[in-house]
Amino acid sequence: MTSQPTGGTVLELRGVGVSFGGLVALEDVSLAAAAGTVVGVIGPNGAGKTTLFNVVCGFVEPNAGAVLFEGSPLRPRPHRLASQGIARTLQGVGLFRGLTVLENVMAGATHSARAGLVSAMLGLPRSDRDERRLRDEAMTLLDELGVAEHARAWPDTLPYAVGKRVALARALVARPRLLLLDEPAGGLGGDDVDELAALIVDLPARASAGCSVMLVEHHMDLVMKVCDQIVVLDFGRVVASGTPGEIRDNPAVAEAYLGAEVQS
Amino acid sequence: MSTTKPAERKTVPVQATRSRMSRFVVPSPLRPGEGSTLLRHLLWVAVAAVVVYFVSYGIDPFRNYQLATVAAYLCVTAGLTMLTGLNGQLSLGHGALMACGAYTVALAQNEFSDRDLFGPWRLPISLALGVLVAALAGALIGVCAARLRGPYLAGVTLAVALVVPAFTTRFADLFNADQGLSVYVDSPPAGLGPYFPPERWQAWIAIGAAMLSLLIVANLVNSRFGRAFKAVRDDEVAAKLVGIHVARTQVLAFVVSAGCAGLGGGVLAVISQSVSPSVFGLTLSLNLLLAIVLGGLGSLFGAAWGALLLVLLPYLTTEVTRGFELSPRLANKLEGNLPLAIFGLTLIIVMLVAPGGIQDAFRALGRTVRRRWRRT
Amino acid sequence: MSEADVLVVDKVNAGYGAVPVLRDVDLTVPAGTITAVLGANGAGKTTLLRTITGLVRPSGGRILFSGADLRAVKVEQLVRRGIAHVPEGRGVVAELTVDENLRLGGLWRSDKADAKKATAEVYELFEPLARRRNHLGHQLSGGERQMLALGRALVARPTLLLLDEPSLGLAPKVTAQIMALLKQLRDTTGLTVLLVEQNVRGALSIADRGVVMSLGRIVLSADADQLLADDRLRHAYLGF
Amino acid sequence: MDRFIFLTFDGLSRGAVYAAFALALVLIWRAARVVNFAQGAMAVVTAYAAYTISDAVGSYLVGFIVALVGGLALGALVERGLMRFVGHANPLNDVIVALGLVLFLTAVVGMIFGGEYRAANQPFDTSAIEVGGIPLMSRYDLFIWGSVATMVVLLALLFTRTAIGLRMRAAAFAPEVSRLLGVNVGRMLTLGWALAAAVGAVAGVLILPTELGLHPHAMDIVFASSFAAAIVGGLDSPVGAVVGGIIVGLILSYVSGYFGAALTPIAVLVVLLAVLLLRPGGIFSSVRARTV
Amino acid sequence: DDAPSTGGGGTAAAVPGVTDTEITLGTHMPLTGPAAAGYSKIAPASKAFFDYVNANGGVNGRKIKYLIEDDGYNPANTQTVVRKLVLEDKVFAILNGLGTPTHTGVLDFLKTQKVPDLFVASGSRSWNQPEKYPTTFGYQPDYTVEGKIIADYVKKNFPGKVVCHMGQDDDFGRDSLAGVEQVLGADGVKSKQKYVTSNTNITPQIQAFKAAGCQVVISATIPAFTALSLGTAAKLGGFRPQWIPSSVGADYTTLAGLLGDGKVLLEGLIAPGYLPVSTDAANPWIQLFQKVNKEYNGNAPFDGNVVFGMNVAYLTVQSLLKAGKDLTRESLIAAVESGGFKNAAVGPYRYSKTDHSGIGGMQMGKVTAGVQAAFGPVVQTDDAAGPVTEYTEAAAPPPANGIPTA
Ligand SMILES: Nc1ncnc2c1ncn2[C@@H]1O[C@H](COP(=O)(O)OP(=O)(O)OP(=O)(O)O)[C@@H](O)[C@H]1O
Ligand SMILES: Nc1ncnc2c1ncn2[C@@H]1O[C@H](COP(=O)(O)OP(=O)(O)OP(=O)(O)O)[C@@H](O)[C@H]1O
Ligand SMILES: CC(C)C[C@H](N)C(=O)O
Ligand SMILES: [Mg+2]
Ligand SMILES: [Mg+2]
Repeated sequence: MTSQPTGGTVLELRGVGVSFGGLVALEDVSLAAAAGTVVGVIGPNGAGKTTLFNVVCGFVEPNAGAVLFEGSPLRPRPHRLASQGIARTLQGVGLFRGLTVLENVMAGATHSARAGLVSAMLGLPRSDRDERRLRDEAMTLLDELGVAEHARAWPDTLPYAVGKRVALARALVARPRLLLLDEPAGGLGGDDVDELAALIVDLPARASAGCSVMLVEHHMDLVMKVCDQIVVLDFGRVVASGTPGEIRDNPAVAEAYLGAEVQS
Repeated sequence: MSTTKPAERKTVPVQATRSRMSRFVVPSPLRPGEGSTLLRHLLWVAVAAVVVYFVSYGIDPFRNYQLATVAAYLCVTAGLTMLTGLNGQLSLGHGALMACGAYTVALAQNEFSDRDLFGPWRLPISLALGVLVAALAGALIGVCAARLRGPYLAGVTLAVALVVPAFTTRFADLFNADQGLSVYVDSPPAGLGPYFPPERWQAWIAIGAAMLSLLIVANLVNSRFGRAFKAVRDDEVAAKLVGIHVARTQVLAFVVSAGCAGLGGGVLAVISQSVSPSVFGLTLSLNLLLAIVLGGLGSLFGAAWGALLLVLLPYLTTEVTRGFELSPRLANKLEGNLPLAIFGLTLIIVMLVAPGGIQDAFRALGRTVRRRWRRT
Repeated sequence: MSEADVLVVDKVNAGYGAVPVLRDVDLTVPAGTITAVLGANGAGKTTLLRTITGLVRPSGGRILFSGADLRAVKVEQLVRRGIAHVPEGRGVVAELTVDENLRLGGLWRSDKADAKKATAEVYELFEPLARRRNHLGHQLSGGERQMLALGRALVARPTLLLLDEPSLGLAPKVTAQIMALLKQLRDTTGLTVLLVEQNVRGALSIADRGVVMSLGRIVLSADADQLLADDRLRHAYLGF
Repeated sequence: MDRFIFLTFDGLSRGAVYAAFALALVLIWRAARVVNFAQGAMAVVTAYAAYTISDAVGSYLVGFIVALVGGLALGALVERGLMRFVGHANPLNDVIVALGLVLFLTAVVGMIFGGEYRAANQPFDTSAIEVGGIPLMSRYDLFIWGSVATMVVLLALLFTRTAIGLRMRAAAFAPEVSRLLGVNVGRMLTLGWALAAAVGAVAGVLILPTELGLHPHAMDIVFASSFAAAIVGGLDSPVGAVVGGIIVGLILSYVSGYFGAALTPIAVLVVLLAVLLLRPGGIFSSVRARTV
Repeated sequence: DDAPSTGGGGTAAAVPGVTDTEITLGTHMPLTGPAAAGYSKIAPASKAFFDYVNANGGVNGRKIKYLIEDDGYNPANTQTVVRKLVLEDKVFAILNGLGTPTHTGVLDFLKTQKVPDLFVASGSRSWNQPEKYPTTFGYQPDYTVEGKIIADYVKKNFPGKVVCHMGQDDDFGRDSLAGVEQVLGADGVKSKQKYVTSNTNITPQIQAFKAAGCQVVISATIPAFTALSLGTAAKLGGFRPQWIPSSVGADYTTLAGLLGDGKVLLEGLIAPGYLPVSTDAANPWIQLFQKVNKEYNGNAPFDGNVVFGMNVAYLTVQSLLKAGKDLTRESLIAAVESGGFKNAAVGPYRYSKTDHSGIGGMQMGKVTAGVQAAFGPVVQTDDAAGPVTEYTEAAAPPPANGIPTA
């Protein structure tokens, strides 16, 4: 069921266009992300990066084009995404305030929960077993990301970096084959960014939950370090795409996005 | 240049603060290595049942009636606190859902007794039907509610609360309009003896129903569905992304809490042996809301406090004012109004001093006491 | 502490409820300088800014602005005294339009013409905002909101600007632009800036001084050049 | 046809009444993000004050002014003395305190004035002007419409054109940011409550002559219908309150006229659902919020 | 502690609510809430009259203690307060509980507890079911009887006029209409309109009357809606039919208060009554009640509700006296069933073993120059097909000291 397509294209966008009222947010965007790679999407503010993610997730209905996931057309509906094999983190932290860290991560595994309504209402052993399994999976992941000690804490009390990791754990526990990260390094300090970079680079190769990654980020160090391929958006259009090296040397990108004095 | 020693850098920089904080963190309902949810909750129920059994022998019939009323409300507040507290959906129309249960029970009881059907199972079957009908109505409202938020949901459910009299008038042949129906209720089983007060029997029925409702809500809250309820309340976008169908979850919460309301309404019909539309008006719906917020929103203990308050507060305010000797002129003006004023004032004061409700206040008190205890 | 110190934080302690966060924080900010406040997540940087503007009540210590104790000043009075605070996390009023948000920044000012001019400057600076004048705050992208929050503070023409991670979510080019602007404002108008940043290098490149916080204390305070130049210090305190 | 025309005009004049009161609800929602369940009870209090004084003085105008000023004062008092201290452990606390206030105010009014209905006099002739034998609107109805229109225009101007309006809106949405921008949030809240209560009080004295009369519960039903009207129109929009008021007024009139008064609550529910399922934020709701 | 909670009677010592020195009675009334207007004055008036009797020696040496519970006209509250009165306060009897929906809910309870349930304040026919509810008794003429009496009057005095009916959309309106149609025939009523108390816009209904050309409108309306009907009609191009409201909504003092300046509209209003009109200062009963009102009721505004409450108390004292010194619940019920009471009521009480309905006769009254006064004969009828006949027995004045005798 979760056979890992090797080598193929995990996500493909064909001529996607989005407009809000009169405002064109995306125009004829086509791109392909190879399985087992990390693809970065960069571009000026308001270029349409988040909107691109929203199209893939079904939060925004494109008015043109198609989205293909693992070769077949995707009619994205946000709540079906997880079971289709796509997970996403949000800008900021986006944890459920009223759930503990552990519960947050367990919630991430919702689509693999099997206990039915009746067994849940009656508190039958079937439901308990299911819960125990989810809890174990969640604990394992928290442990892998080094935040297991916070399992019983409330999200509001977490240091920011820990919160971001928990959010990542919540996305990973669903065992996605494609992970969309929206500004994962936003607000993180230097060390934390490095650790995050290491983590992301590892994701495609991970034994337990190997997946392809697509990320939007303004933190150029991170992008350059982790991405196999980079797509640059400006005014809703793809203006460049290539390896980190190619992008860095692309004068148009430097002009529109990086600015005169390139931050390394 | 100042020269403090550089702090050790770790992923978790504020370790000291953190661990102190985590002491206040209420343990997640899922403790590692615990046993069966059902057994644990059944144990609670059994303890409560035994306590109530003895209590019901120790008090007079009127107190038993009050106990039964509390239990009937508890059926409803348990479901409502789940809906409003845990799932974030405000309902001002649960009185109407209680009416669904109550009228179904009334019609079923009368019909069954006319035809002499089902023997000792008559009441459970009627109540089950009441739950079913209320749950169906809840599903209908829930489907609409799932699209609405905040005051818009409040407005629609308020409108729901107001349609009960219209329905009973429109279908007067069935529901007998304002006058309502009387409900056939079997007398207590002969085995309990000839002088067994019916109020005590009613209290048992009501407590049984309340325990059932609490058991189911508690189980549900502790399951993945409970997690989904809270997730939807906290962040709909994130909830969708983890694979929760937001609308369906909201409808589910509505249906379950409507079922609880149906049960409560049915029990109320049984203990008062009558149903009429004005019982289930807006006042009742608002009172239910008062109960769960005053008790402590989102907590089943809070729901219990709330149900208790709903019965005791009006009673006590009246008793208190009864103590005053008033001249006839003053009595004409104050009688009735004085208890209401005190009731209103009490609500306000409780909300001001315990914004998290009674349960929360007790929890805070418990913490303080424990801290003091440790210190000495 | 000298005449020229526009802001003095003196032995300030603060926290949330029973949880202490700031412990005996001492900080002086000379007028017309940029001070970068650095430190890991959770070190208390945001709390420091919030304490200065009175959003968090200090449990001890003094905060002096141009010699006056800020603890006696109401939050809503600060902007009139020349203090602007851009809070963490895009403090945009999401239900108001871009234009209204900017107007809000200049509301307190009596010089309406200048407020208009300042608004125009902001639109010039952040060109994406100019295209979205009548869009509601919540329609904006993350970076656009950040621009709006910053722009709104600039409309107020403050003398002391407290910025909490202004580069968060902004494209590198815009970040550089903002840093350059801060520098320019300091040089031309004598603006004083207290800048909390994760983008350490960017911040230090324009700052006069760098202050490093850890566990709610200020553990290092040095000239920015020195911090950038001294590898040992940088490694120990800033981790790069 | 005659009946239809008559019912339409009847609905319009009732609509004015709901619009007037819905305006107060919209105002408080915009200023403080609460649905003020105590609005009706507060309007009753000011109405008693207004009628007592206008009876004593013998001038309608004086009563009107008393209501207006009393509303301002009562609104400010409720905010300063009560709502300000309500904790926000959850968003329902406001509602519960408002409900407590309703009980308290009605009880106190009942103690002072008794539960009897009192006649509410009006300044104008209430006889309907007849056109072709069909009674259409009375001069008093026109007076109500005029007052409502004036209030809508003034409020719209206040909110969209003035700095105070901008401050009030900002304070309601983002109190902390507003304070940093120099907005005195506390004062804005007080002002919002005072204005809303004043509008409610004026609506109250306008409405009462068309109702059963003045008694402690005189505004209960009006509150429910007006709440529906405000929701239909969209709680954020003064114009929405008027349109919502008209819709609810017309529905009530047509349904009572053609199908019987008992069915009106069902009709209101149906209309609410019909409108809100299409536009979950009311007819005049603004753009849907971007959530991601 | 397994003793029965019921106090079904037996020896005098075991009678709940009765001691050698005291009789405890209880009632449920809307003292607060939308329905309280007017009705909240009834129970205090009764209490005042009891106090008057108590001050004059009580009933067979026992003082009457009257416990008034507020139910806000909400049947759920009625359930609670009546149980409290019976189970906790151990009242001897429930007296004059007000309202059809409220009181209907407690009938079964009162029956199982065998509590005398006297003189329910509502004109529903439910109270008159001696087989089903042997302890419950009505008081005022039921709405069907009243409808018949009004219709009979209309038939005789407004022949050929277009008659219409306005009714509250519950059994008040329904029973009234049934009575009217009983006399006038189903097609004798041209337009039938209904209103609900939760919708104060009755313009559509009044317009329908106008369109139908109604000349006489019989209405089963509570006072607020009587006033509203008159006011609304006047606004619709001076539509002035002859209004004949039920006695429930026809008290002049109340209506005049509701209409304010518009009270001129009451001129010519005709309505039946079963008690003397409160403004009829010449009536010796009114004089008595006014005196009691002044001395024991804080001189509350004197209207029909006060008269109603006082006369209920009077009737209660009569019943208690009749039940004798050896007061039990059975003896009280037997006393009421023995019937033959005479007091302020203009018509006869119909109480017997087989009839638990109350007053059977009414007299028309009319407002002239701002004074409501009774006129014409007292008539009586039943709630079935029986004819409307004249009741000829002359009214008796109260005893000189105002204290009832058996
Ligand atoms: N729901 C919406 N309604 C109106 N405009 C929108 C909406 N969503 C996005 N936009 C506009 O579309 C453009 C693209 O937005 P998007 O959030 O995709 O940008 P982004 O590339 O993620 O920018 P950033 O880097 O600042 O986060 C922006 O100009 C934004 O204002
Ligand atoms: N509202 C709050 N309630 C309780 N604790 C808080 C609150 N806000 C912050 N804290 C805690 O105070 C400490 C300092 O937080 P602060 O936000 O000031 O750090 P920071 O240096 O700004 O971090 P970051 O770089 O993540 O923004 C942290 O441990 C945090 O968890
Ligand atoms: C209170 C009564 C006199 C009238 C009322 N409509 C009822 O039947 O309940
Ligand atoms: Mg974005
Ligand atoms: Mg911070």
